[in-house]
Amino acid sequence: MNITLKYFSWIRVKLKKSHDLIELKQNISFKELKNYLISKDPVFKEIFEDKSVKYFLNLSEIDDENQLINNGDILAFLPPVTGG
Amino acid sequence: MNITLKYFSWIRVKLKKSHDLIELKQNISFKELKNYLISKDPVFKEIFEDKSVKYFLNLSEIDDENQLINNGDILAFLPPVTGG
Amino acid sequence: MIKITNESFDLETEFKCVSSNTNGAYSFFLGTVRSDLSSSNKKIKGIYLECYEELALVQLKKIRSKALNNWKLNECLIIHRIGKLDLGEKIVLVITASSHRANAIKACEFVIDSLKIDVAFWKFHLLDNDQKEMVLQKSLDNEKMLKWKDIIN
Amino acid sequence: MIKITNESFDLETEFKCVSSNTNGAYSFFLGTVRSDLSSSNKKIKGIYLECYEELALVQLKKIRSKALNNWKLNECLIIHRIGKLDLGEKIVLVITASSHRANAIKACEFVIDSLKIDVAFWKFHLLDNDQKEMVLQKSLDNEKMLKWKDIIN
Repeated sequence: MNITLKYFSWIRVKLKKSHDLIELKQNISFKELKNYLISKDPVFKEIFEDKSVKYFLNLSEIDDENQLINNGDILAFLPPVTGG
Repeated sequence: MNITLKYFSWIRVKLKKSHDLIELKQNISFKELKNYLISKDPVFKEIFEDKSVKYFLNLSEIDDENQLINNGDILAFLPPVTGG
Repeated sequence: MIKITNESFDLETEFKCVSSNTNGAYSFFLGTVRSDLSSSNKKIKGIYLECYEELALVQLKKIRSKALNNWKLNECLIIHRIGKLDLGEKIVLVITASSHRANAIKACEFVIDSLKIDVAFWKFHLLDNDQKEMVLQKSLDNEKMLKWKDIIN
Repeated sequence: MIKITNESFDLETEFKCVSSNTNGAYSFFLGTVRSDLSSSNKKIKGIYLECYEELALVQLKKIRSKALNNWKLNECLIIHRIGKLDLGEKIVLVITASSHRANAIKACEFVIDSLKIDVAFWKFHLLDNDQKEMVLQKSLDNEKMLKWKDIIN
């Protein structure tokens, strides 16, 4: 299955890209995805340790680490917003 | 001496005029002027009995009935305002 | 900037009068002629605004100074129409300009609340038969103003 | 009416979009690019606004609905710019329209307070050397938002 990761603000700057398309063999939870990403690139450890970052799956905020991620899903990484 | 009276809102409507120029022989207090006006036209009794009406002498609100009125002064009669 | 006028005004033009790079926040209040009912429950045709202009200018200057000082504004503009106005027309505009939004917003509310009970304007409904009906002051407006007494010197 | 755009807008034109004879009161909040200092105390040249547009639209719709319902507004317009903006340029406009002023004013403040902490926009200072410096969220904005929790469902 394929999922899209979208990066914003300092996370985008840090990763030097605005998005990633990743392929996985099976559905996984958000928690498992976090471990998977950290194993691929340790910079994700820093991101996930920052408690001010919010995660939105298909435009809804994730409030449960065990939430399942499905084929075609879009996961966005949102640092604290500063619009207005 | 001459003084100008300016009428607004329902007072203007009631008196059917927006101002009066009155001639007096000597300086008088606001209190004396009130009695003088009532003696000339009883409709002033109704006006002066309405506690919501404010009086401005030369653009400053009168807060003392004994305030003296001088030649050339402008006395305005202001019902509660309703702008904005 | 204070104007009492019988002509309408353009919001973008008035904004440009107070606009500056030192401001980050502007709060506007705009009052217009609402399709209202007369005391006999008939639709009004418009309003007529009477004004004691010399006094109103003095009163508006005082309110503006209080707003500028109490909320450290960079600018404050007040425009008030007089004369005959149709339904939907602009009556009053207040713009406050500040570095940050909280001050601009509070000051703007203070100016319009003050104007409603402290400035020499009188509103009349214009009725079908060309008659004028006096609009009464709202007790709510007086109560709202009391809130500011503790805040403003 | 919600717009996310990289083009500027005219206040009079936007007002006409929400204008109606049933409204008597409009409250506007306008945020502009203030001549600010970077973290190294140098004057900024402008700002850059990043946005997750699909999400921001959903978030703005929610805020707008809350404002409309809680303060019985007749209309609520929100425009937010994205991309590169020069000093003095307009960033954000909120207009609330209501029969009476108290509701319009409160609702407008709620919308801009909510937008500041709940919508997917990110601001960067543009510096002399074409570098971007991230603007940090203000803790004051978060505190200000807490005030609304008791008022809004």
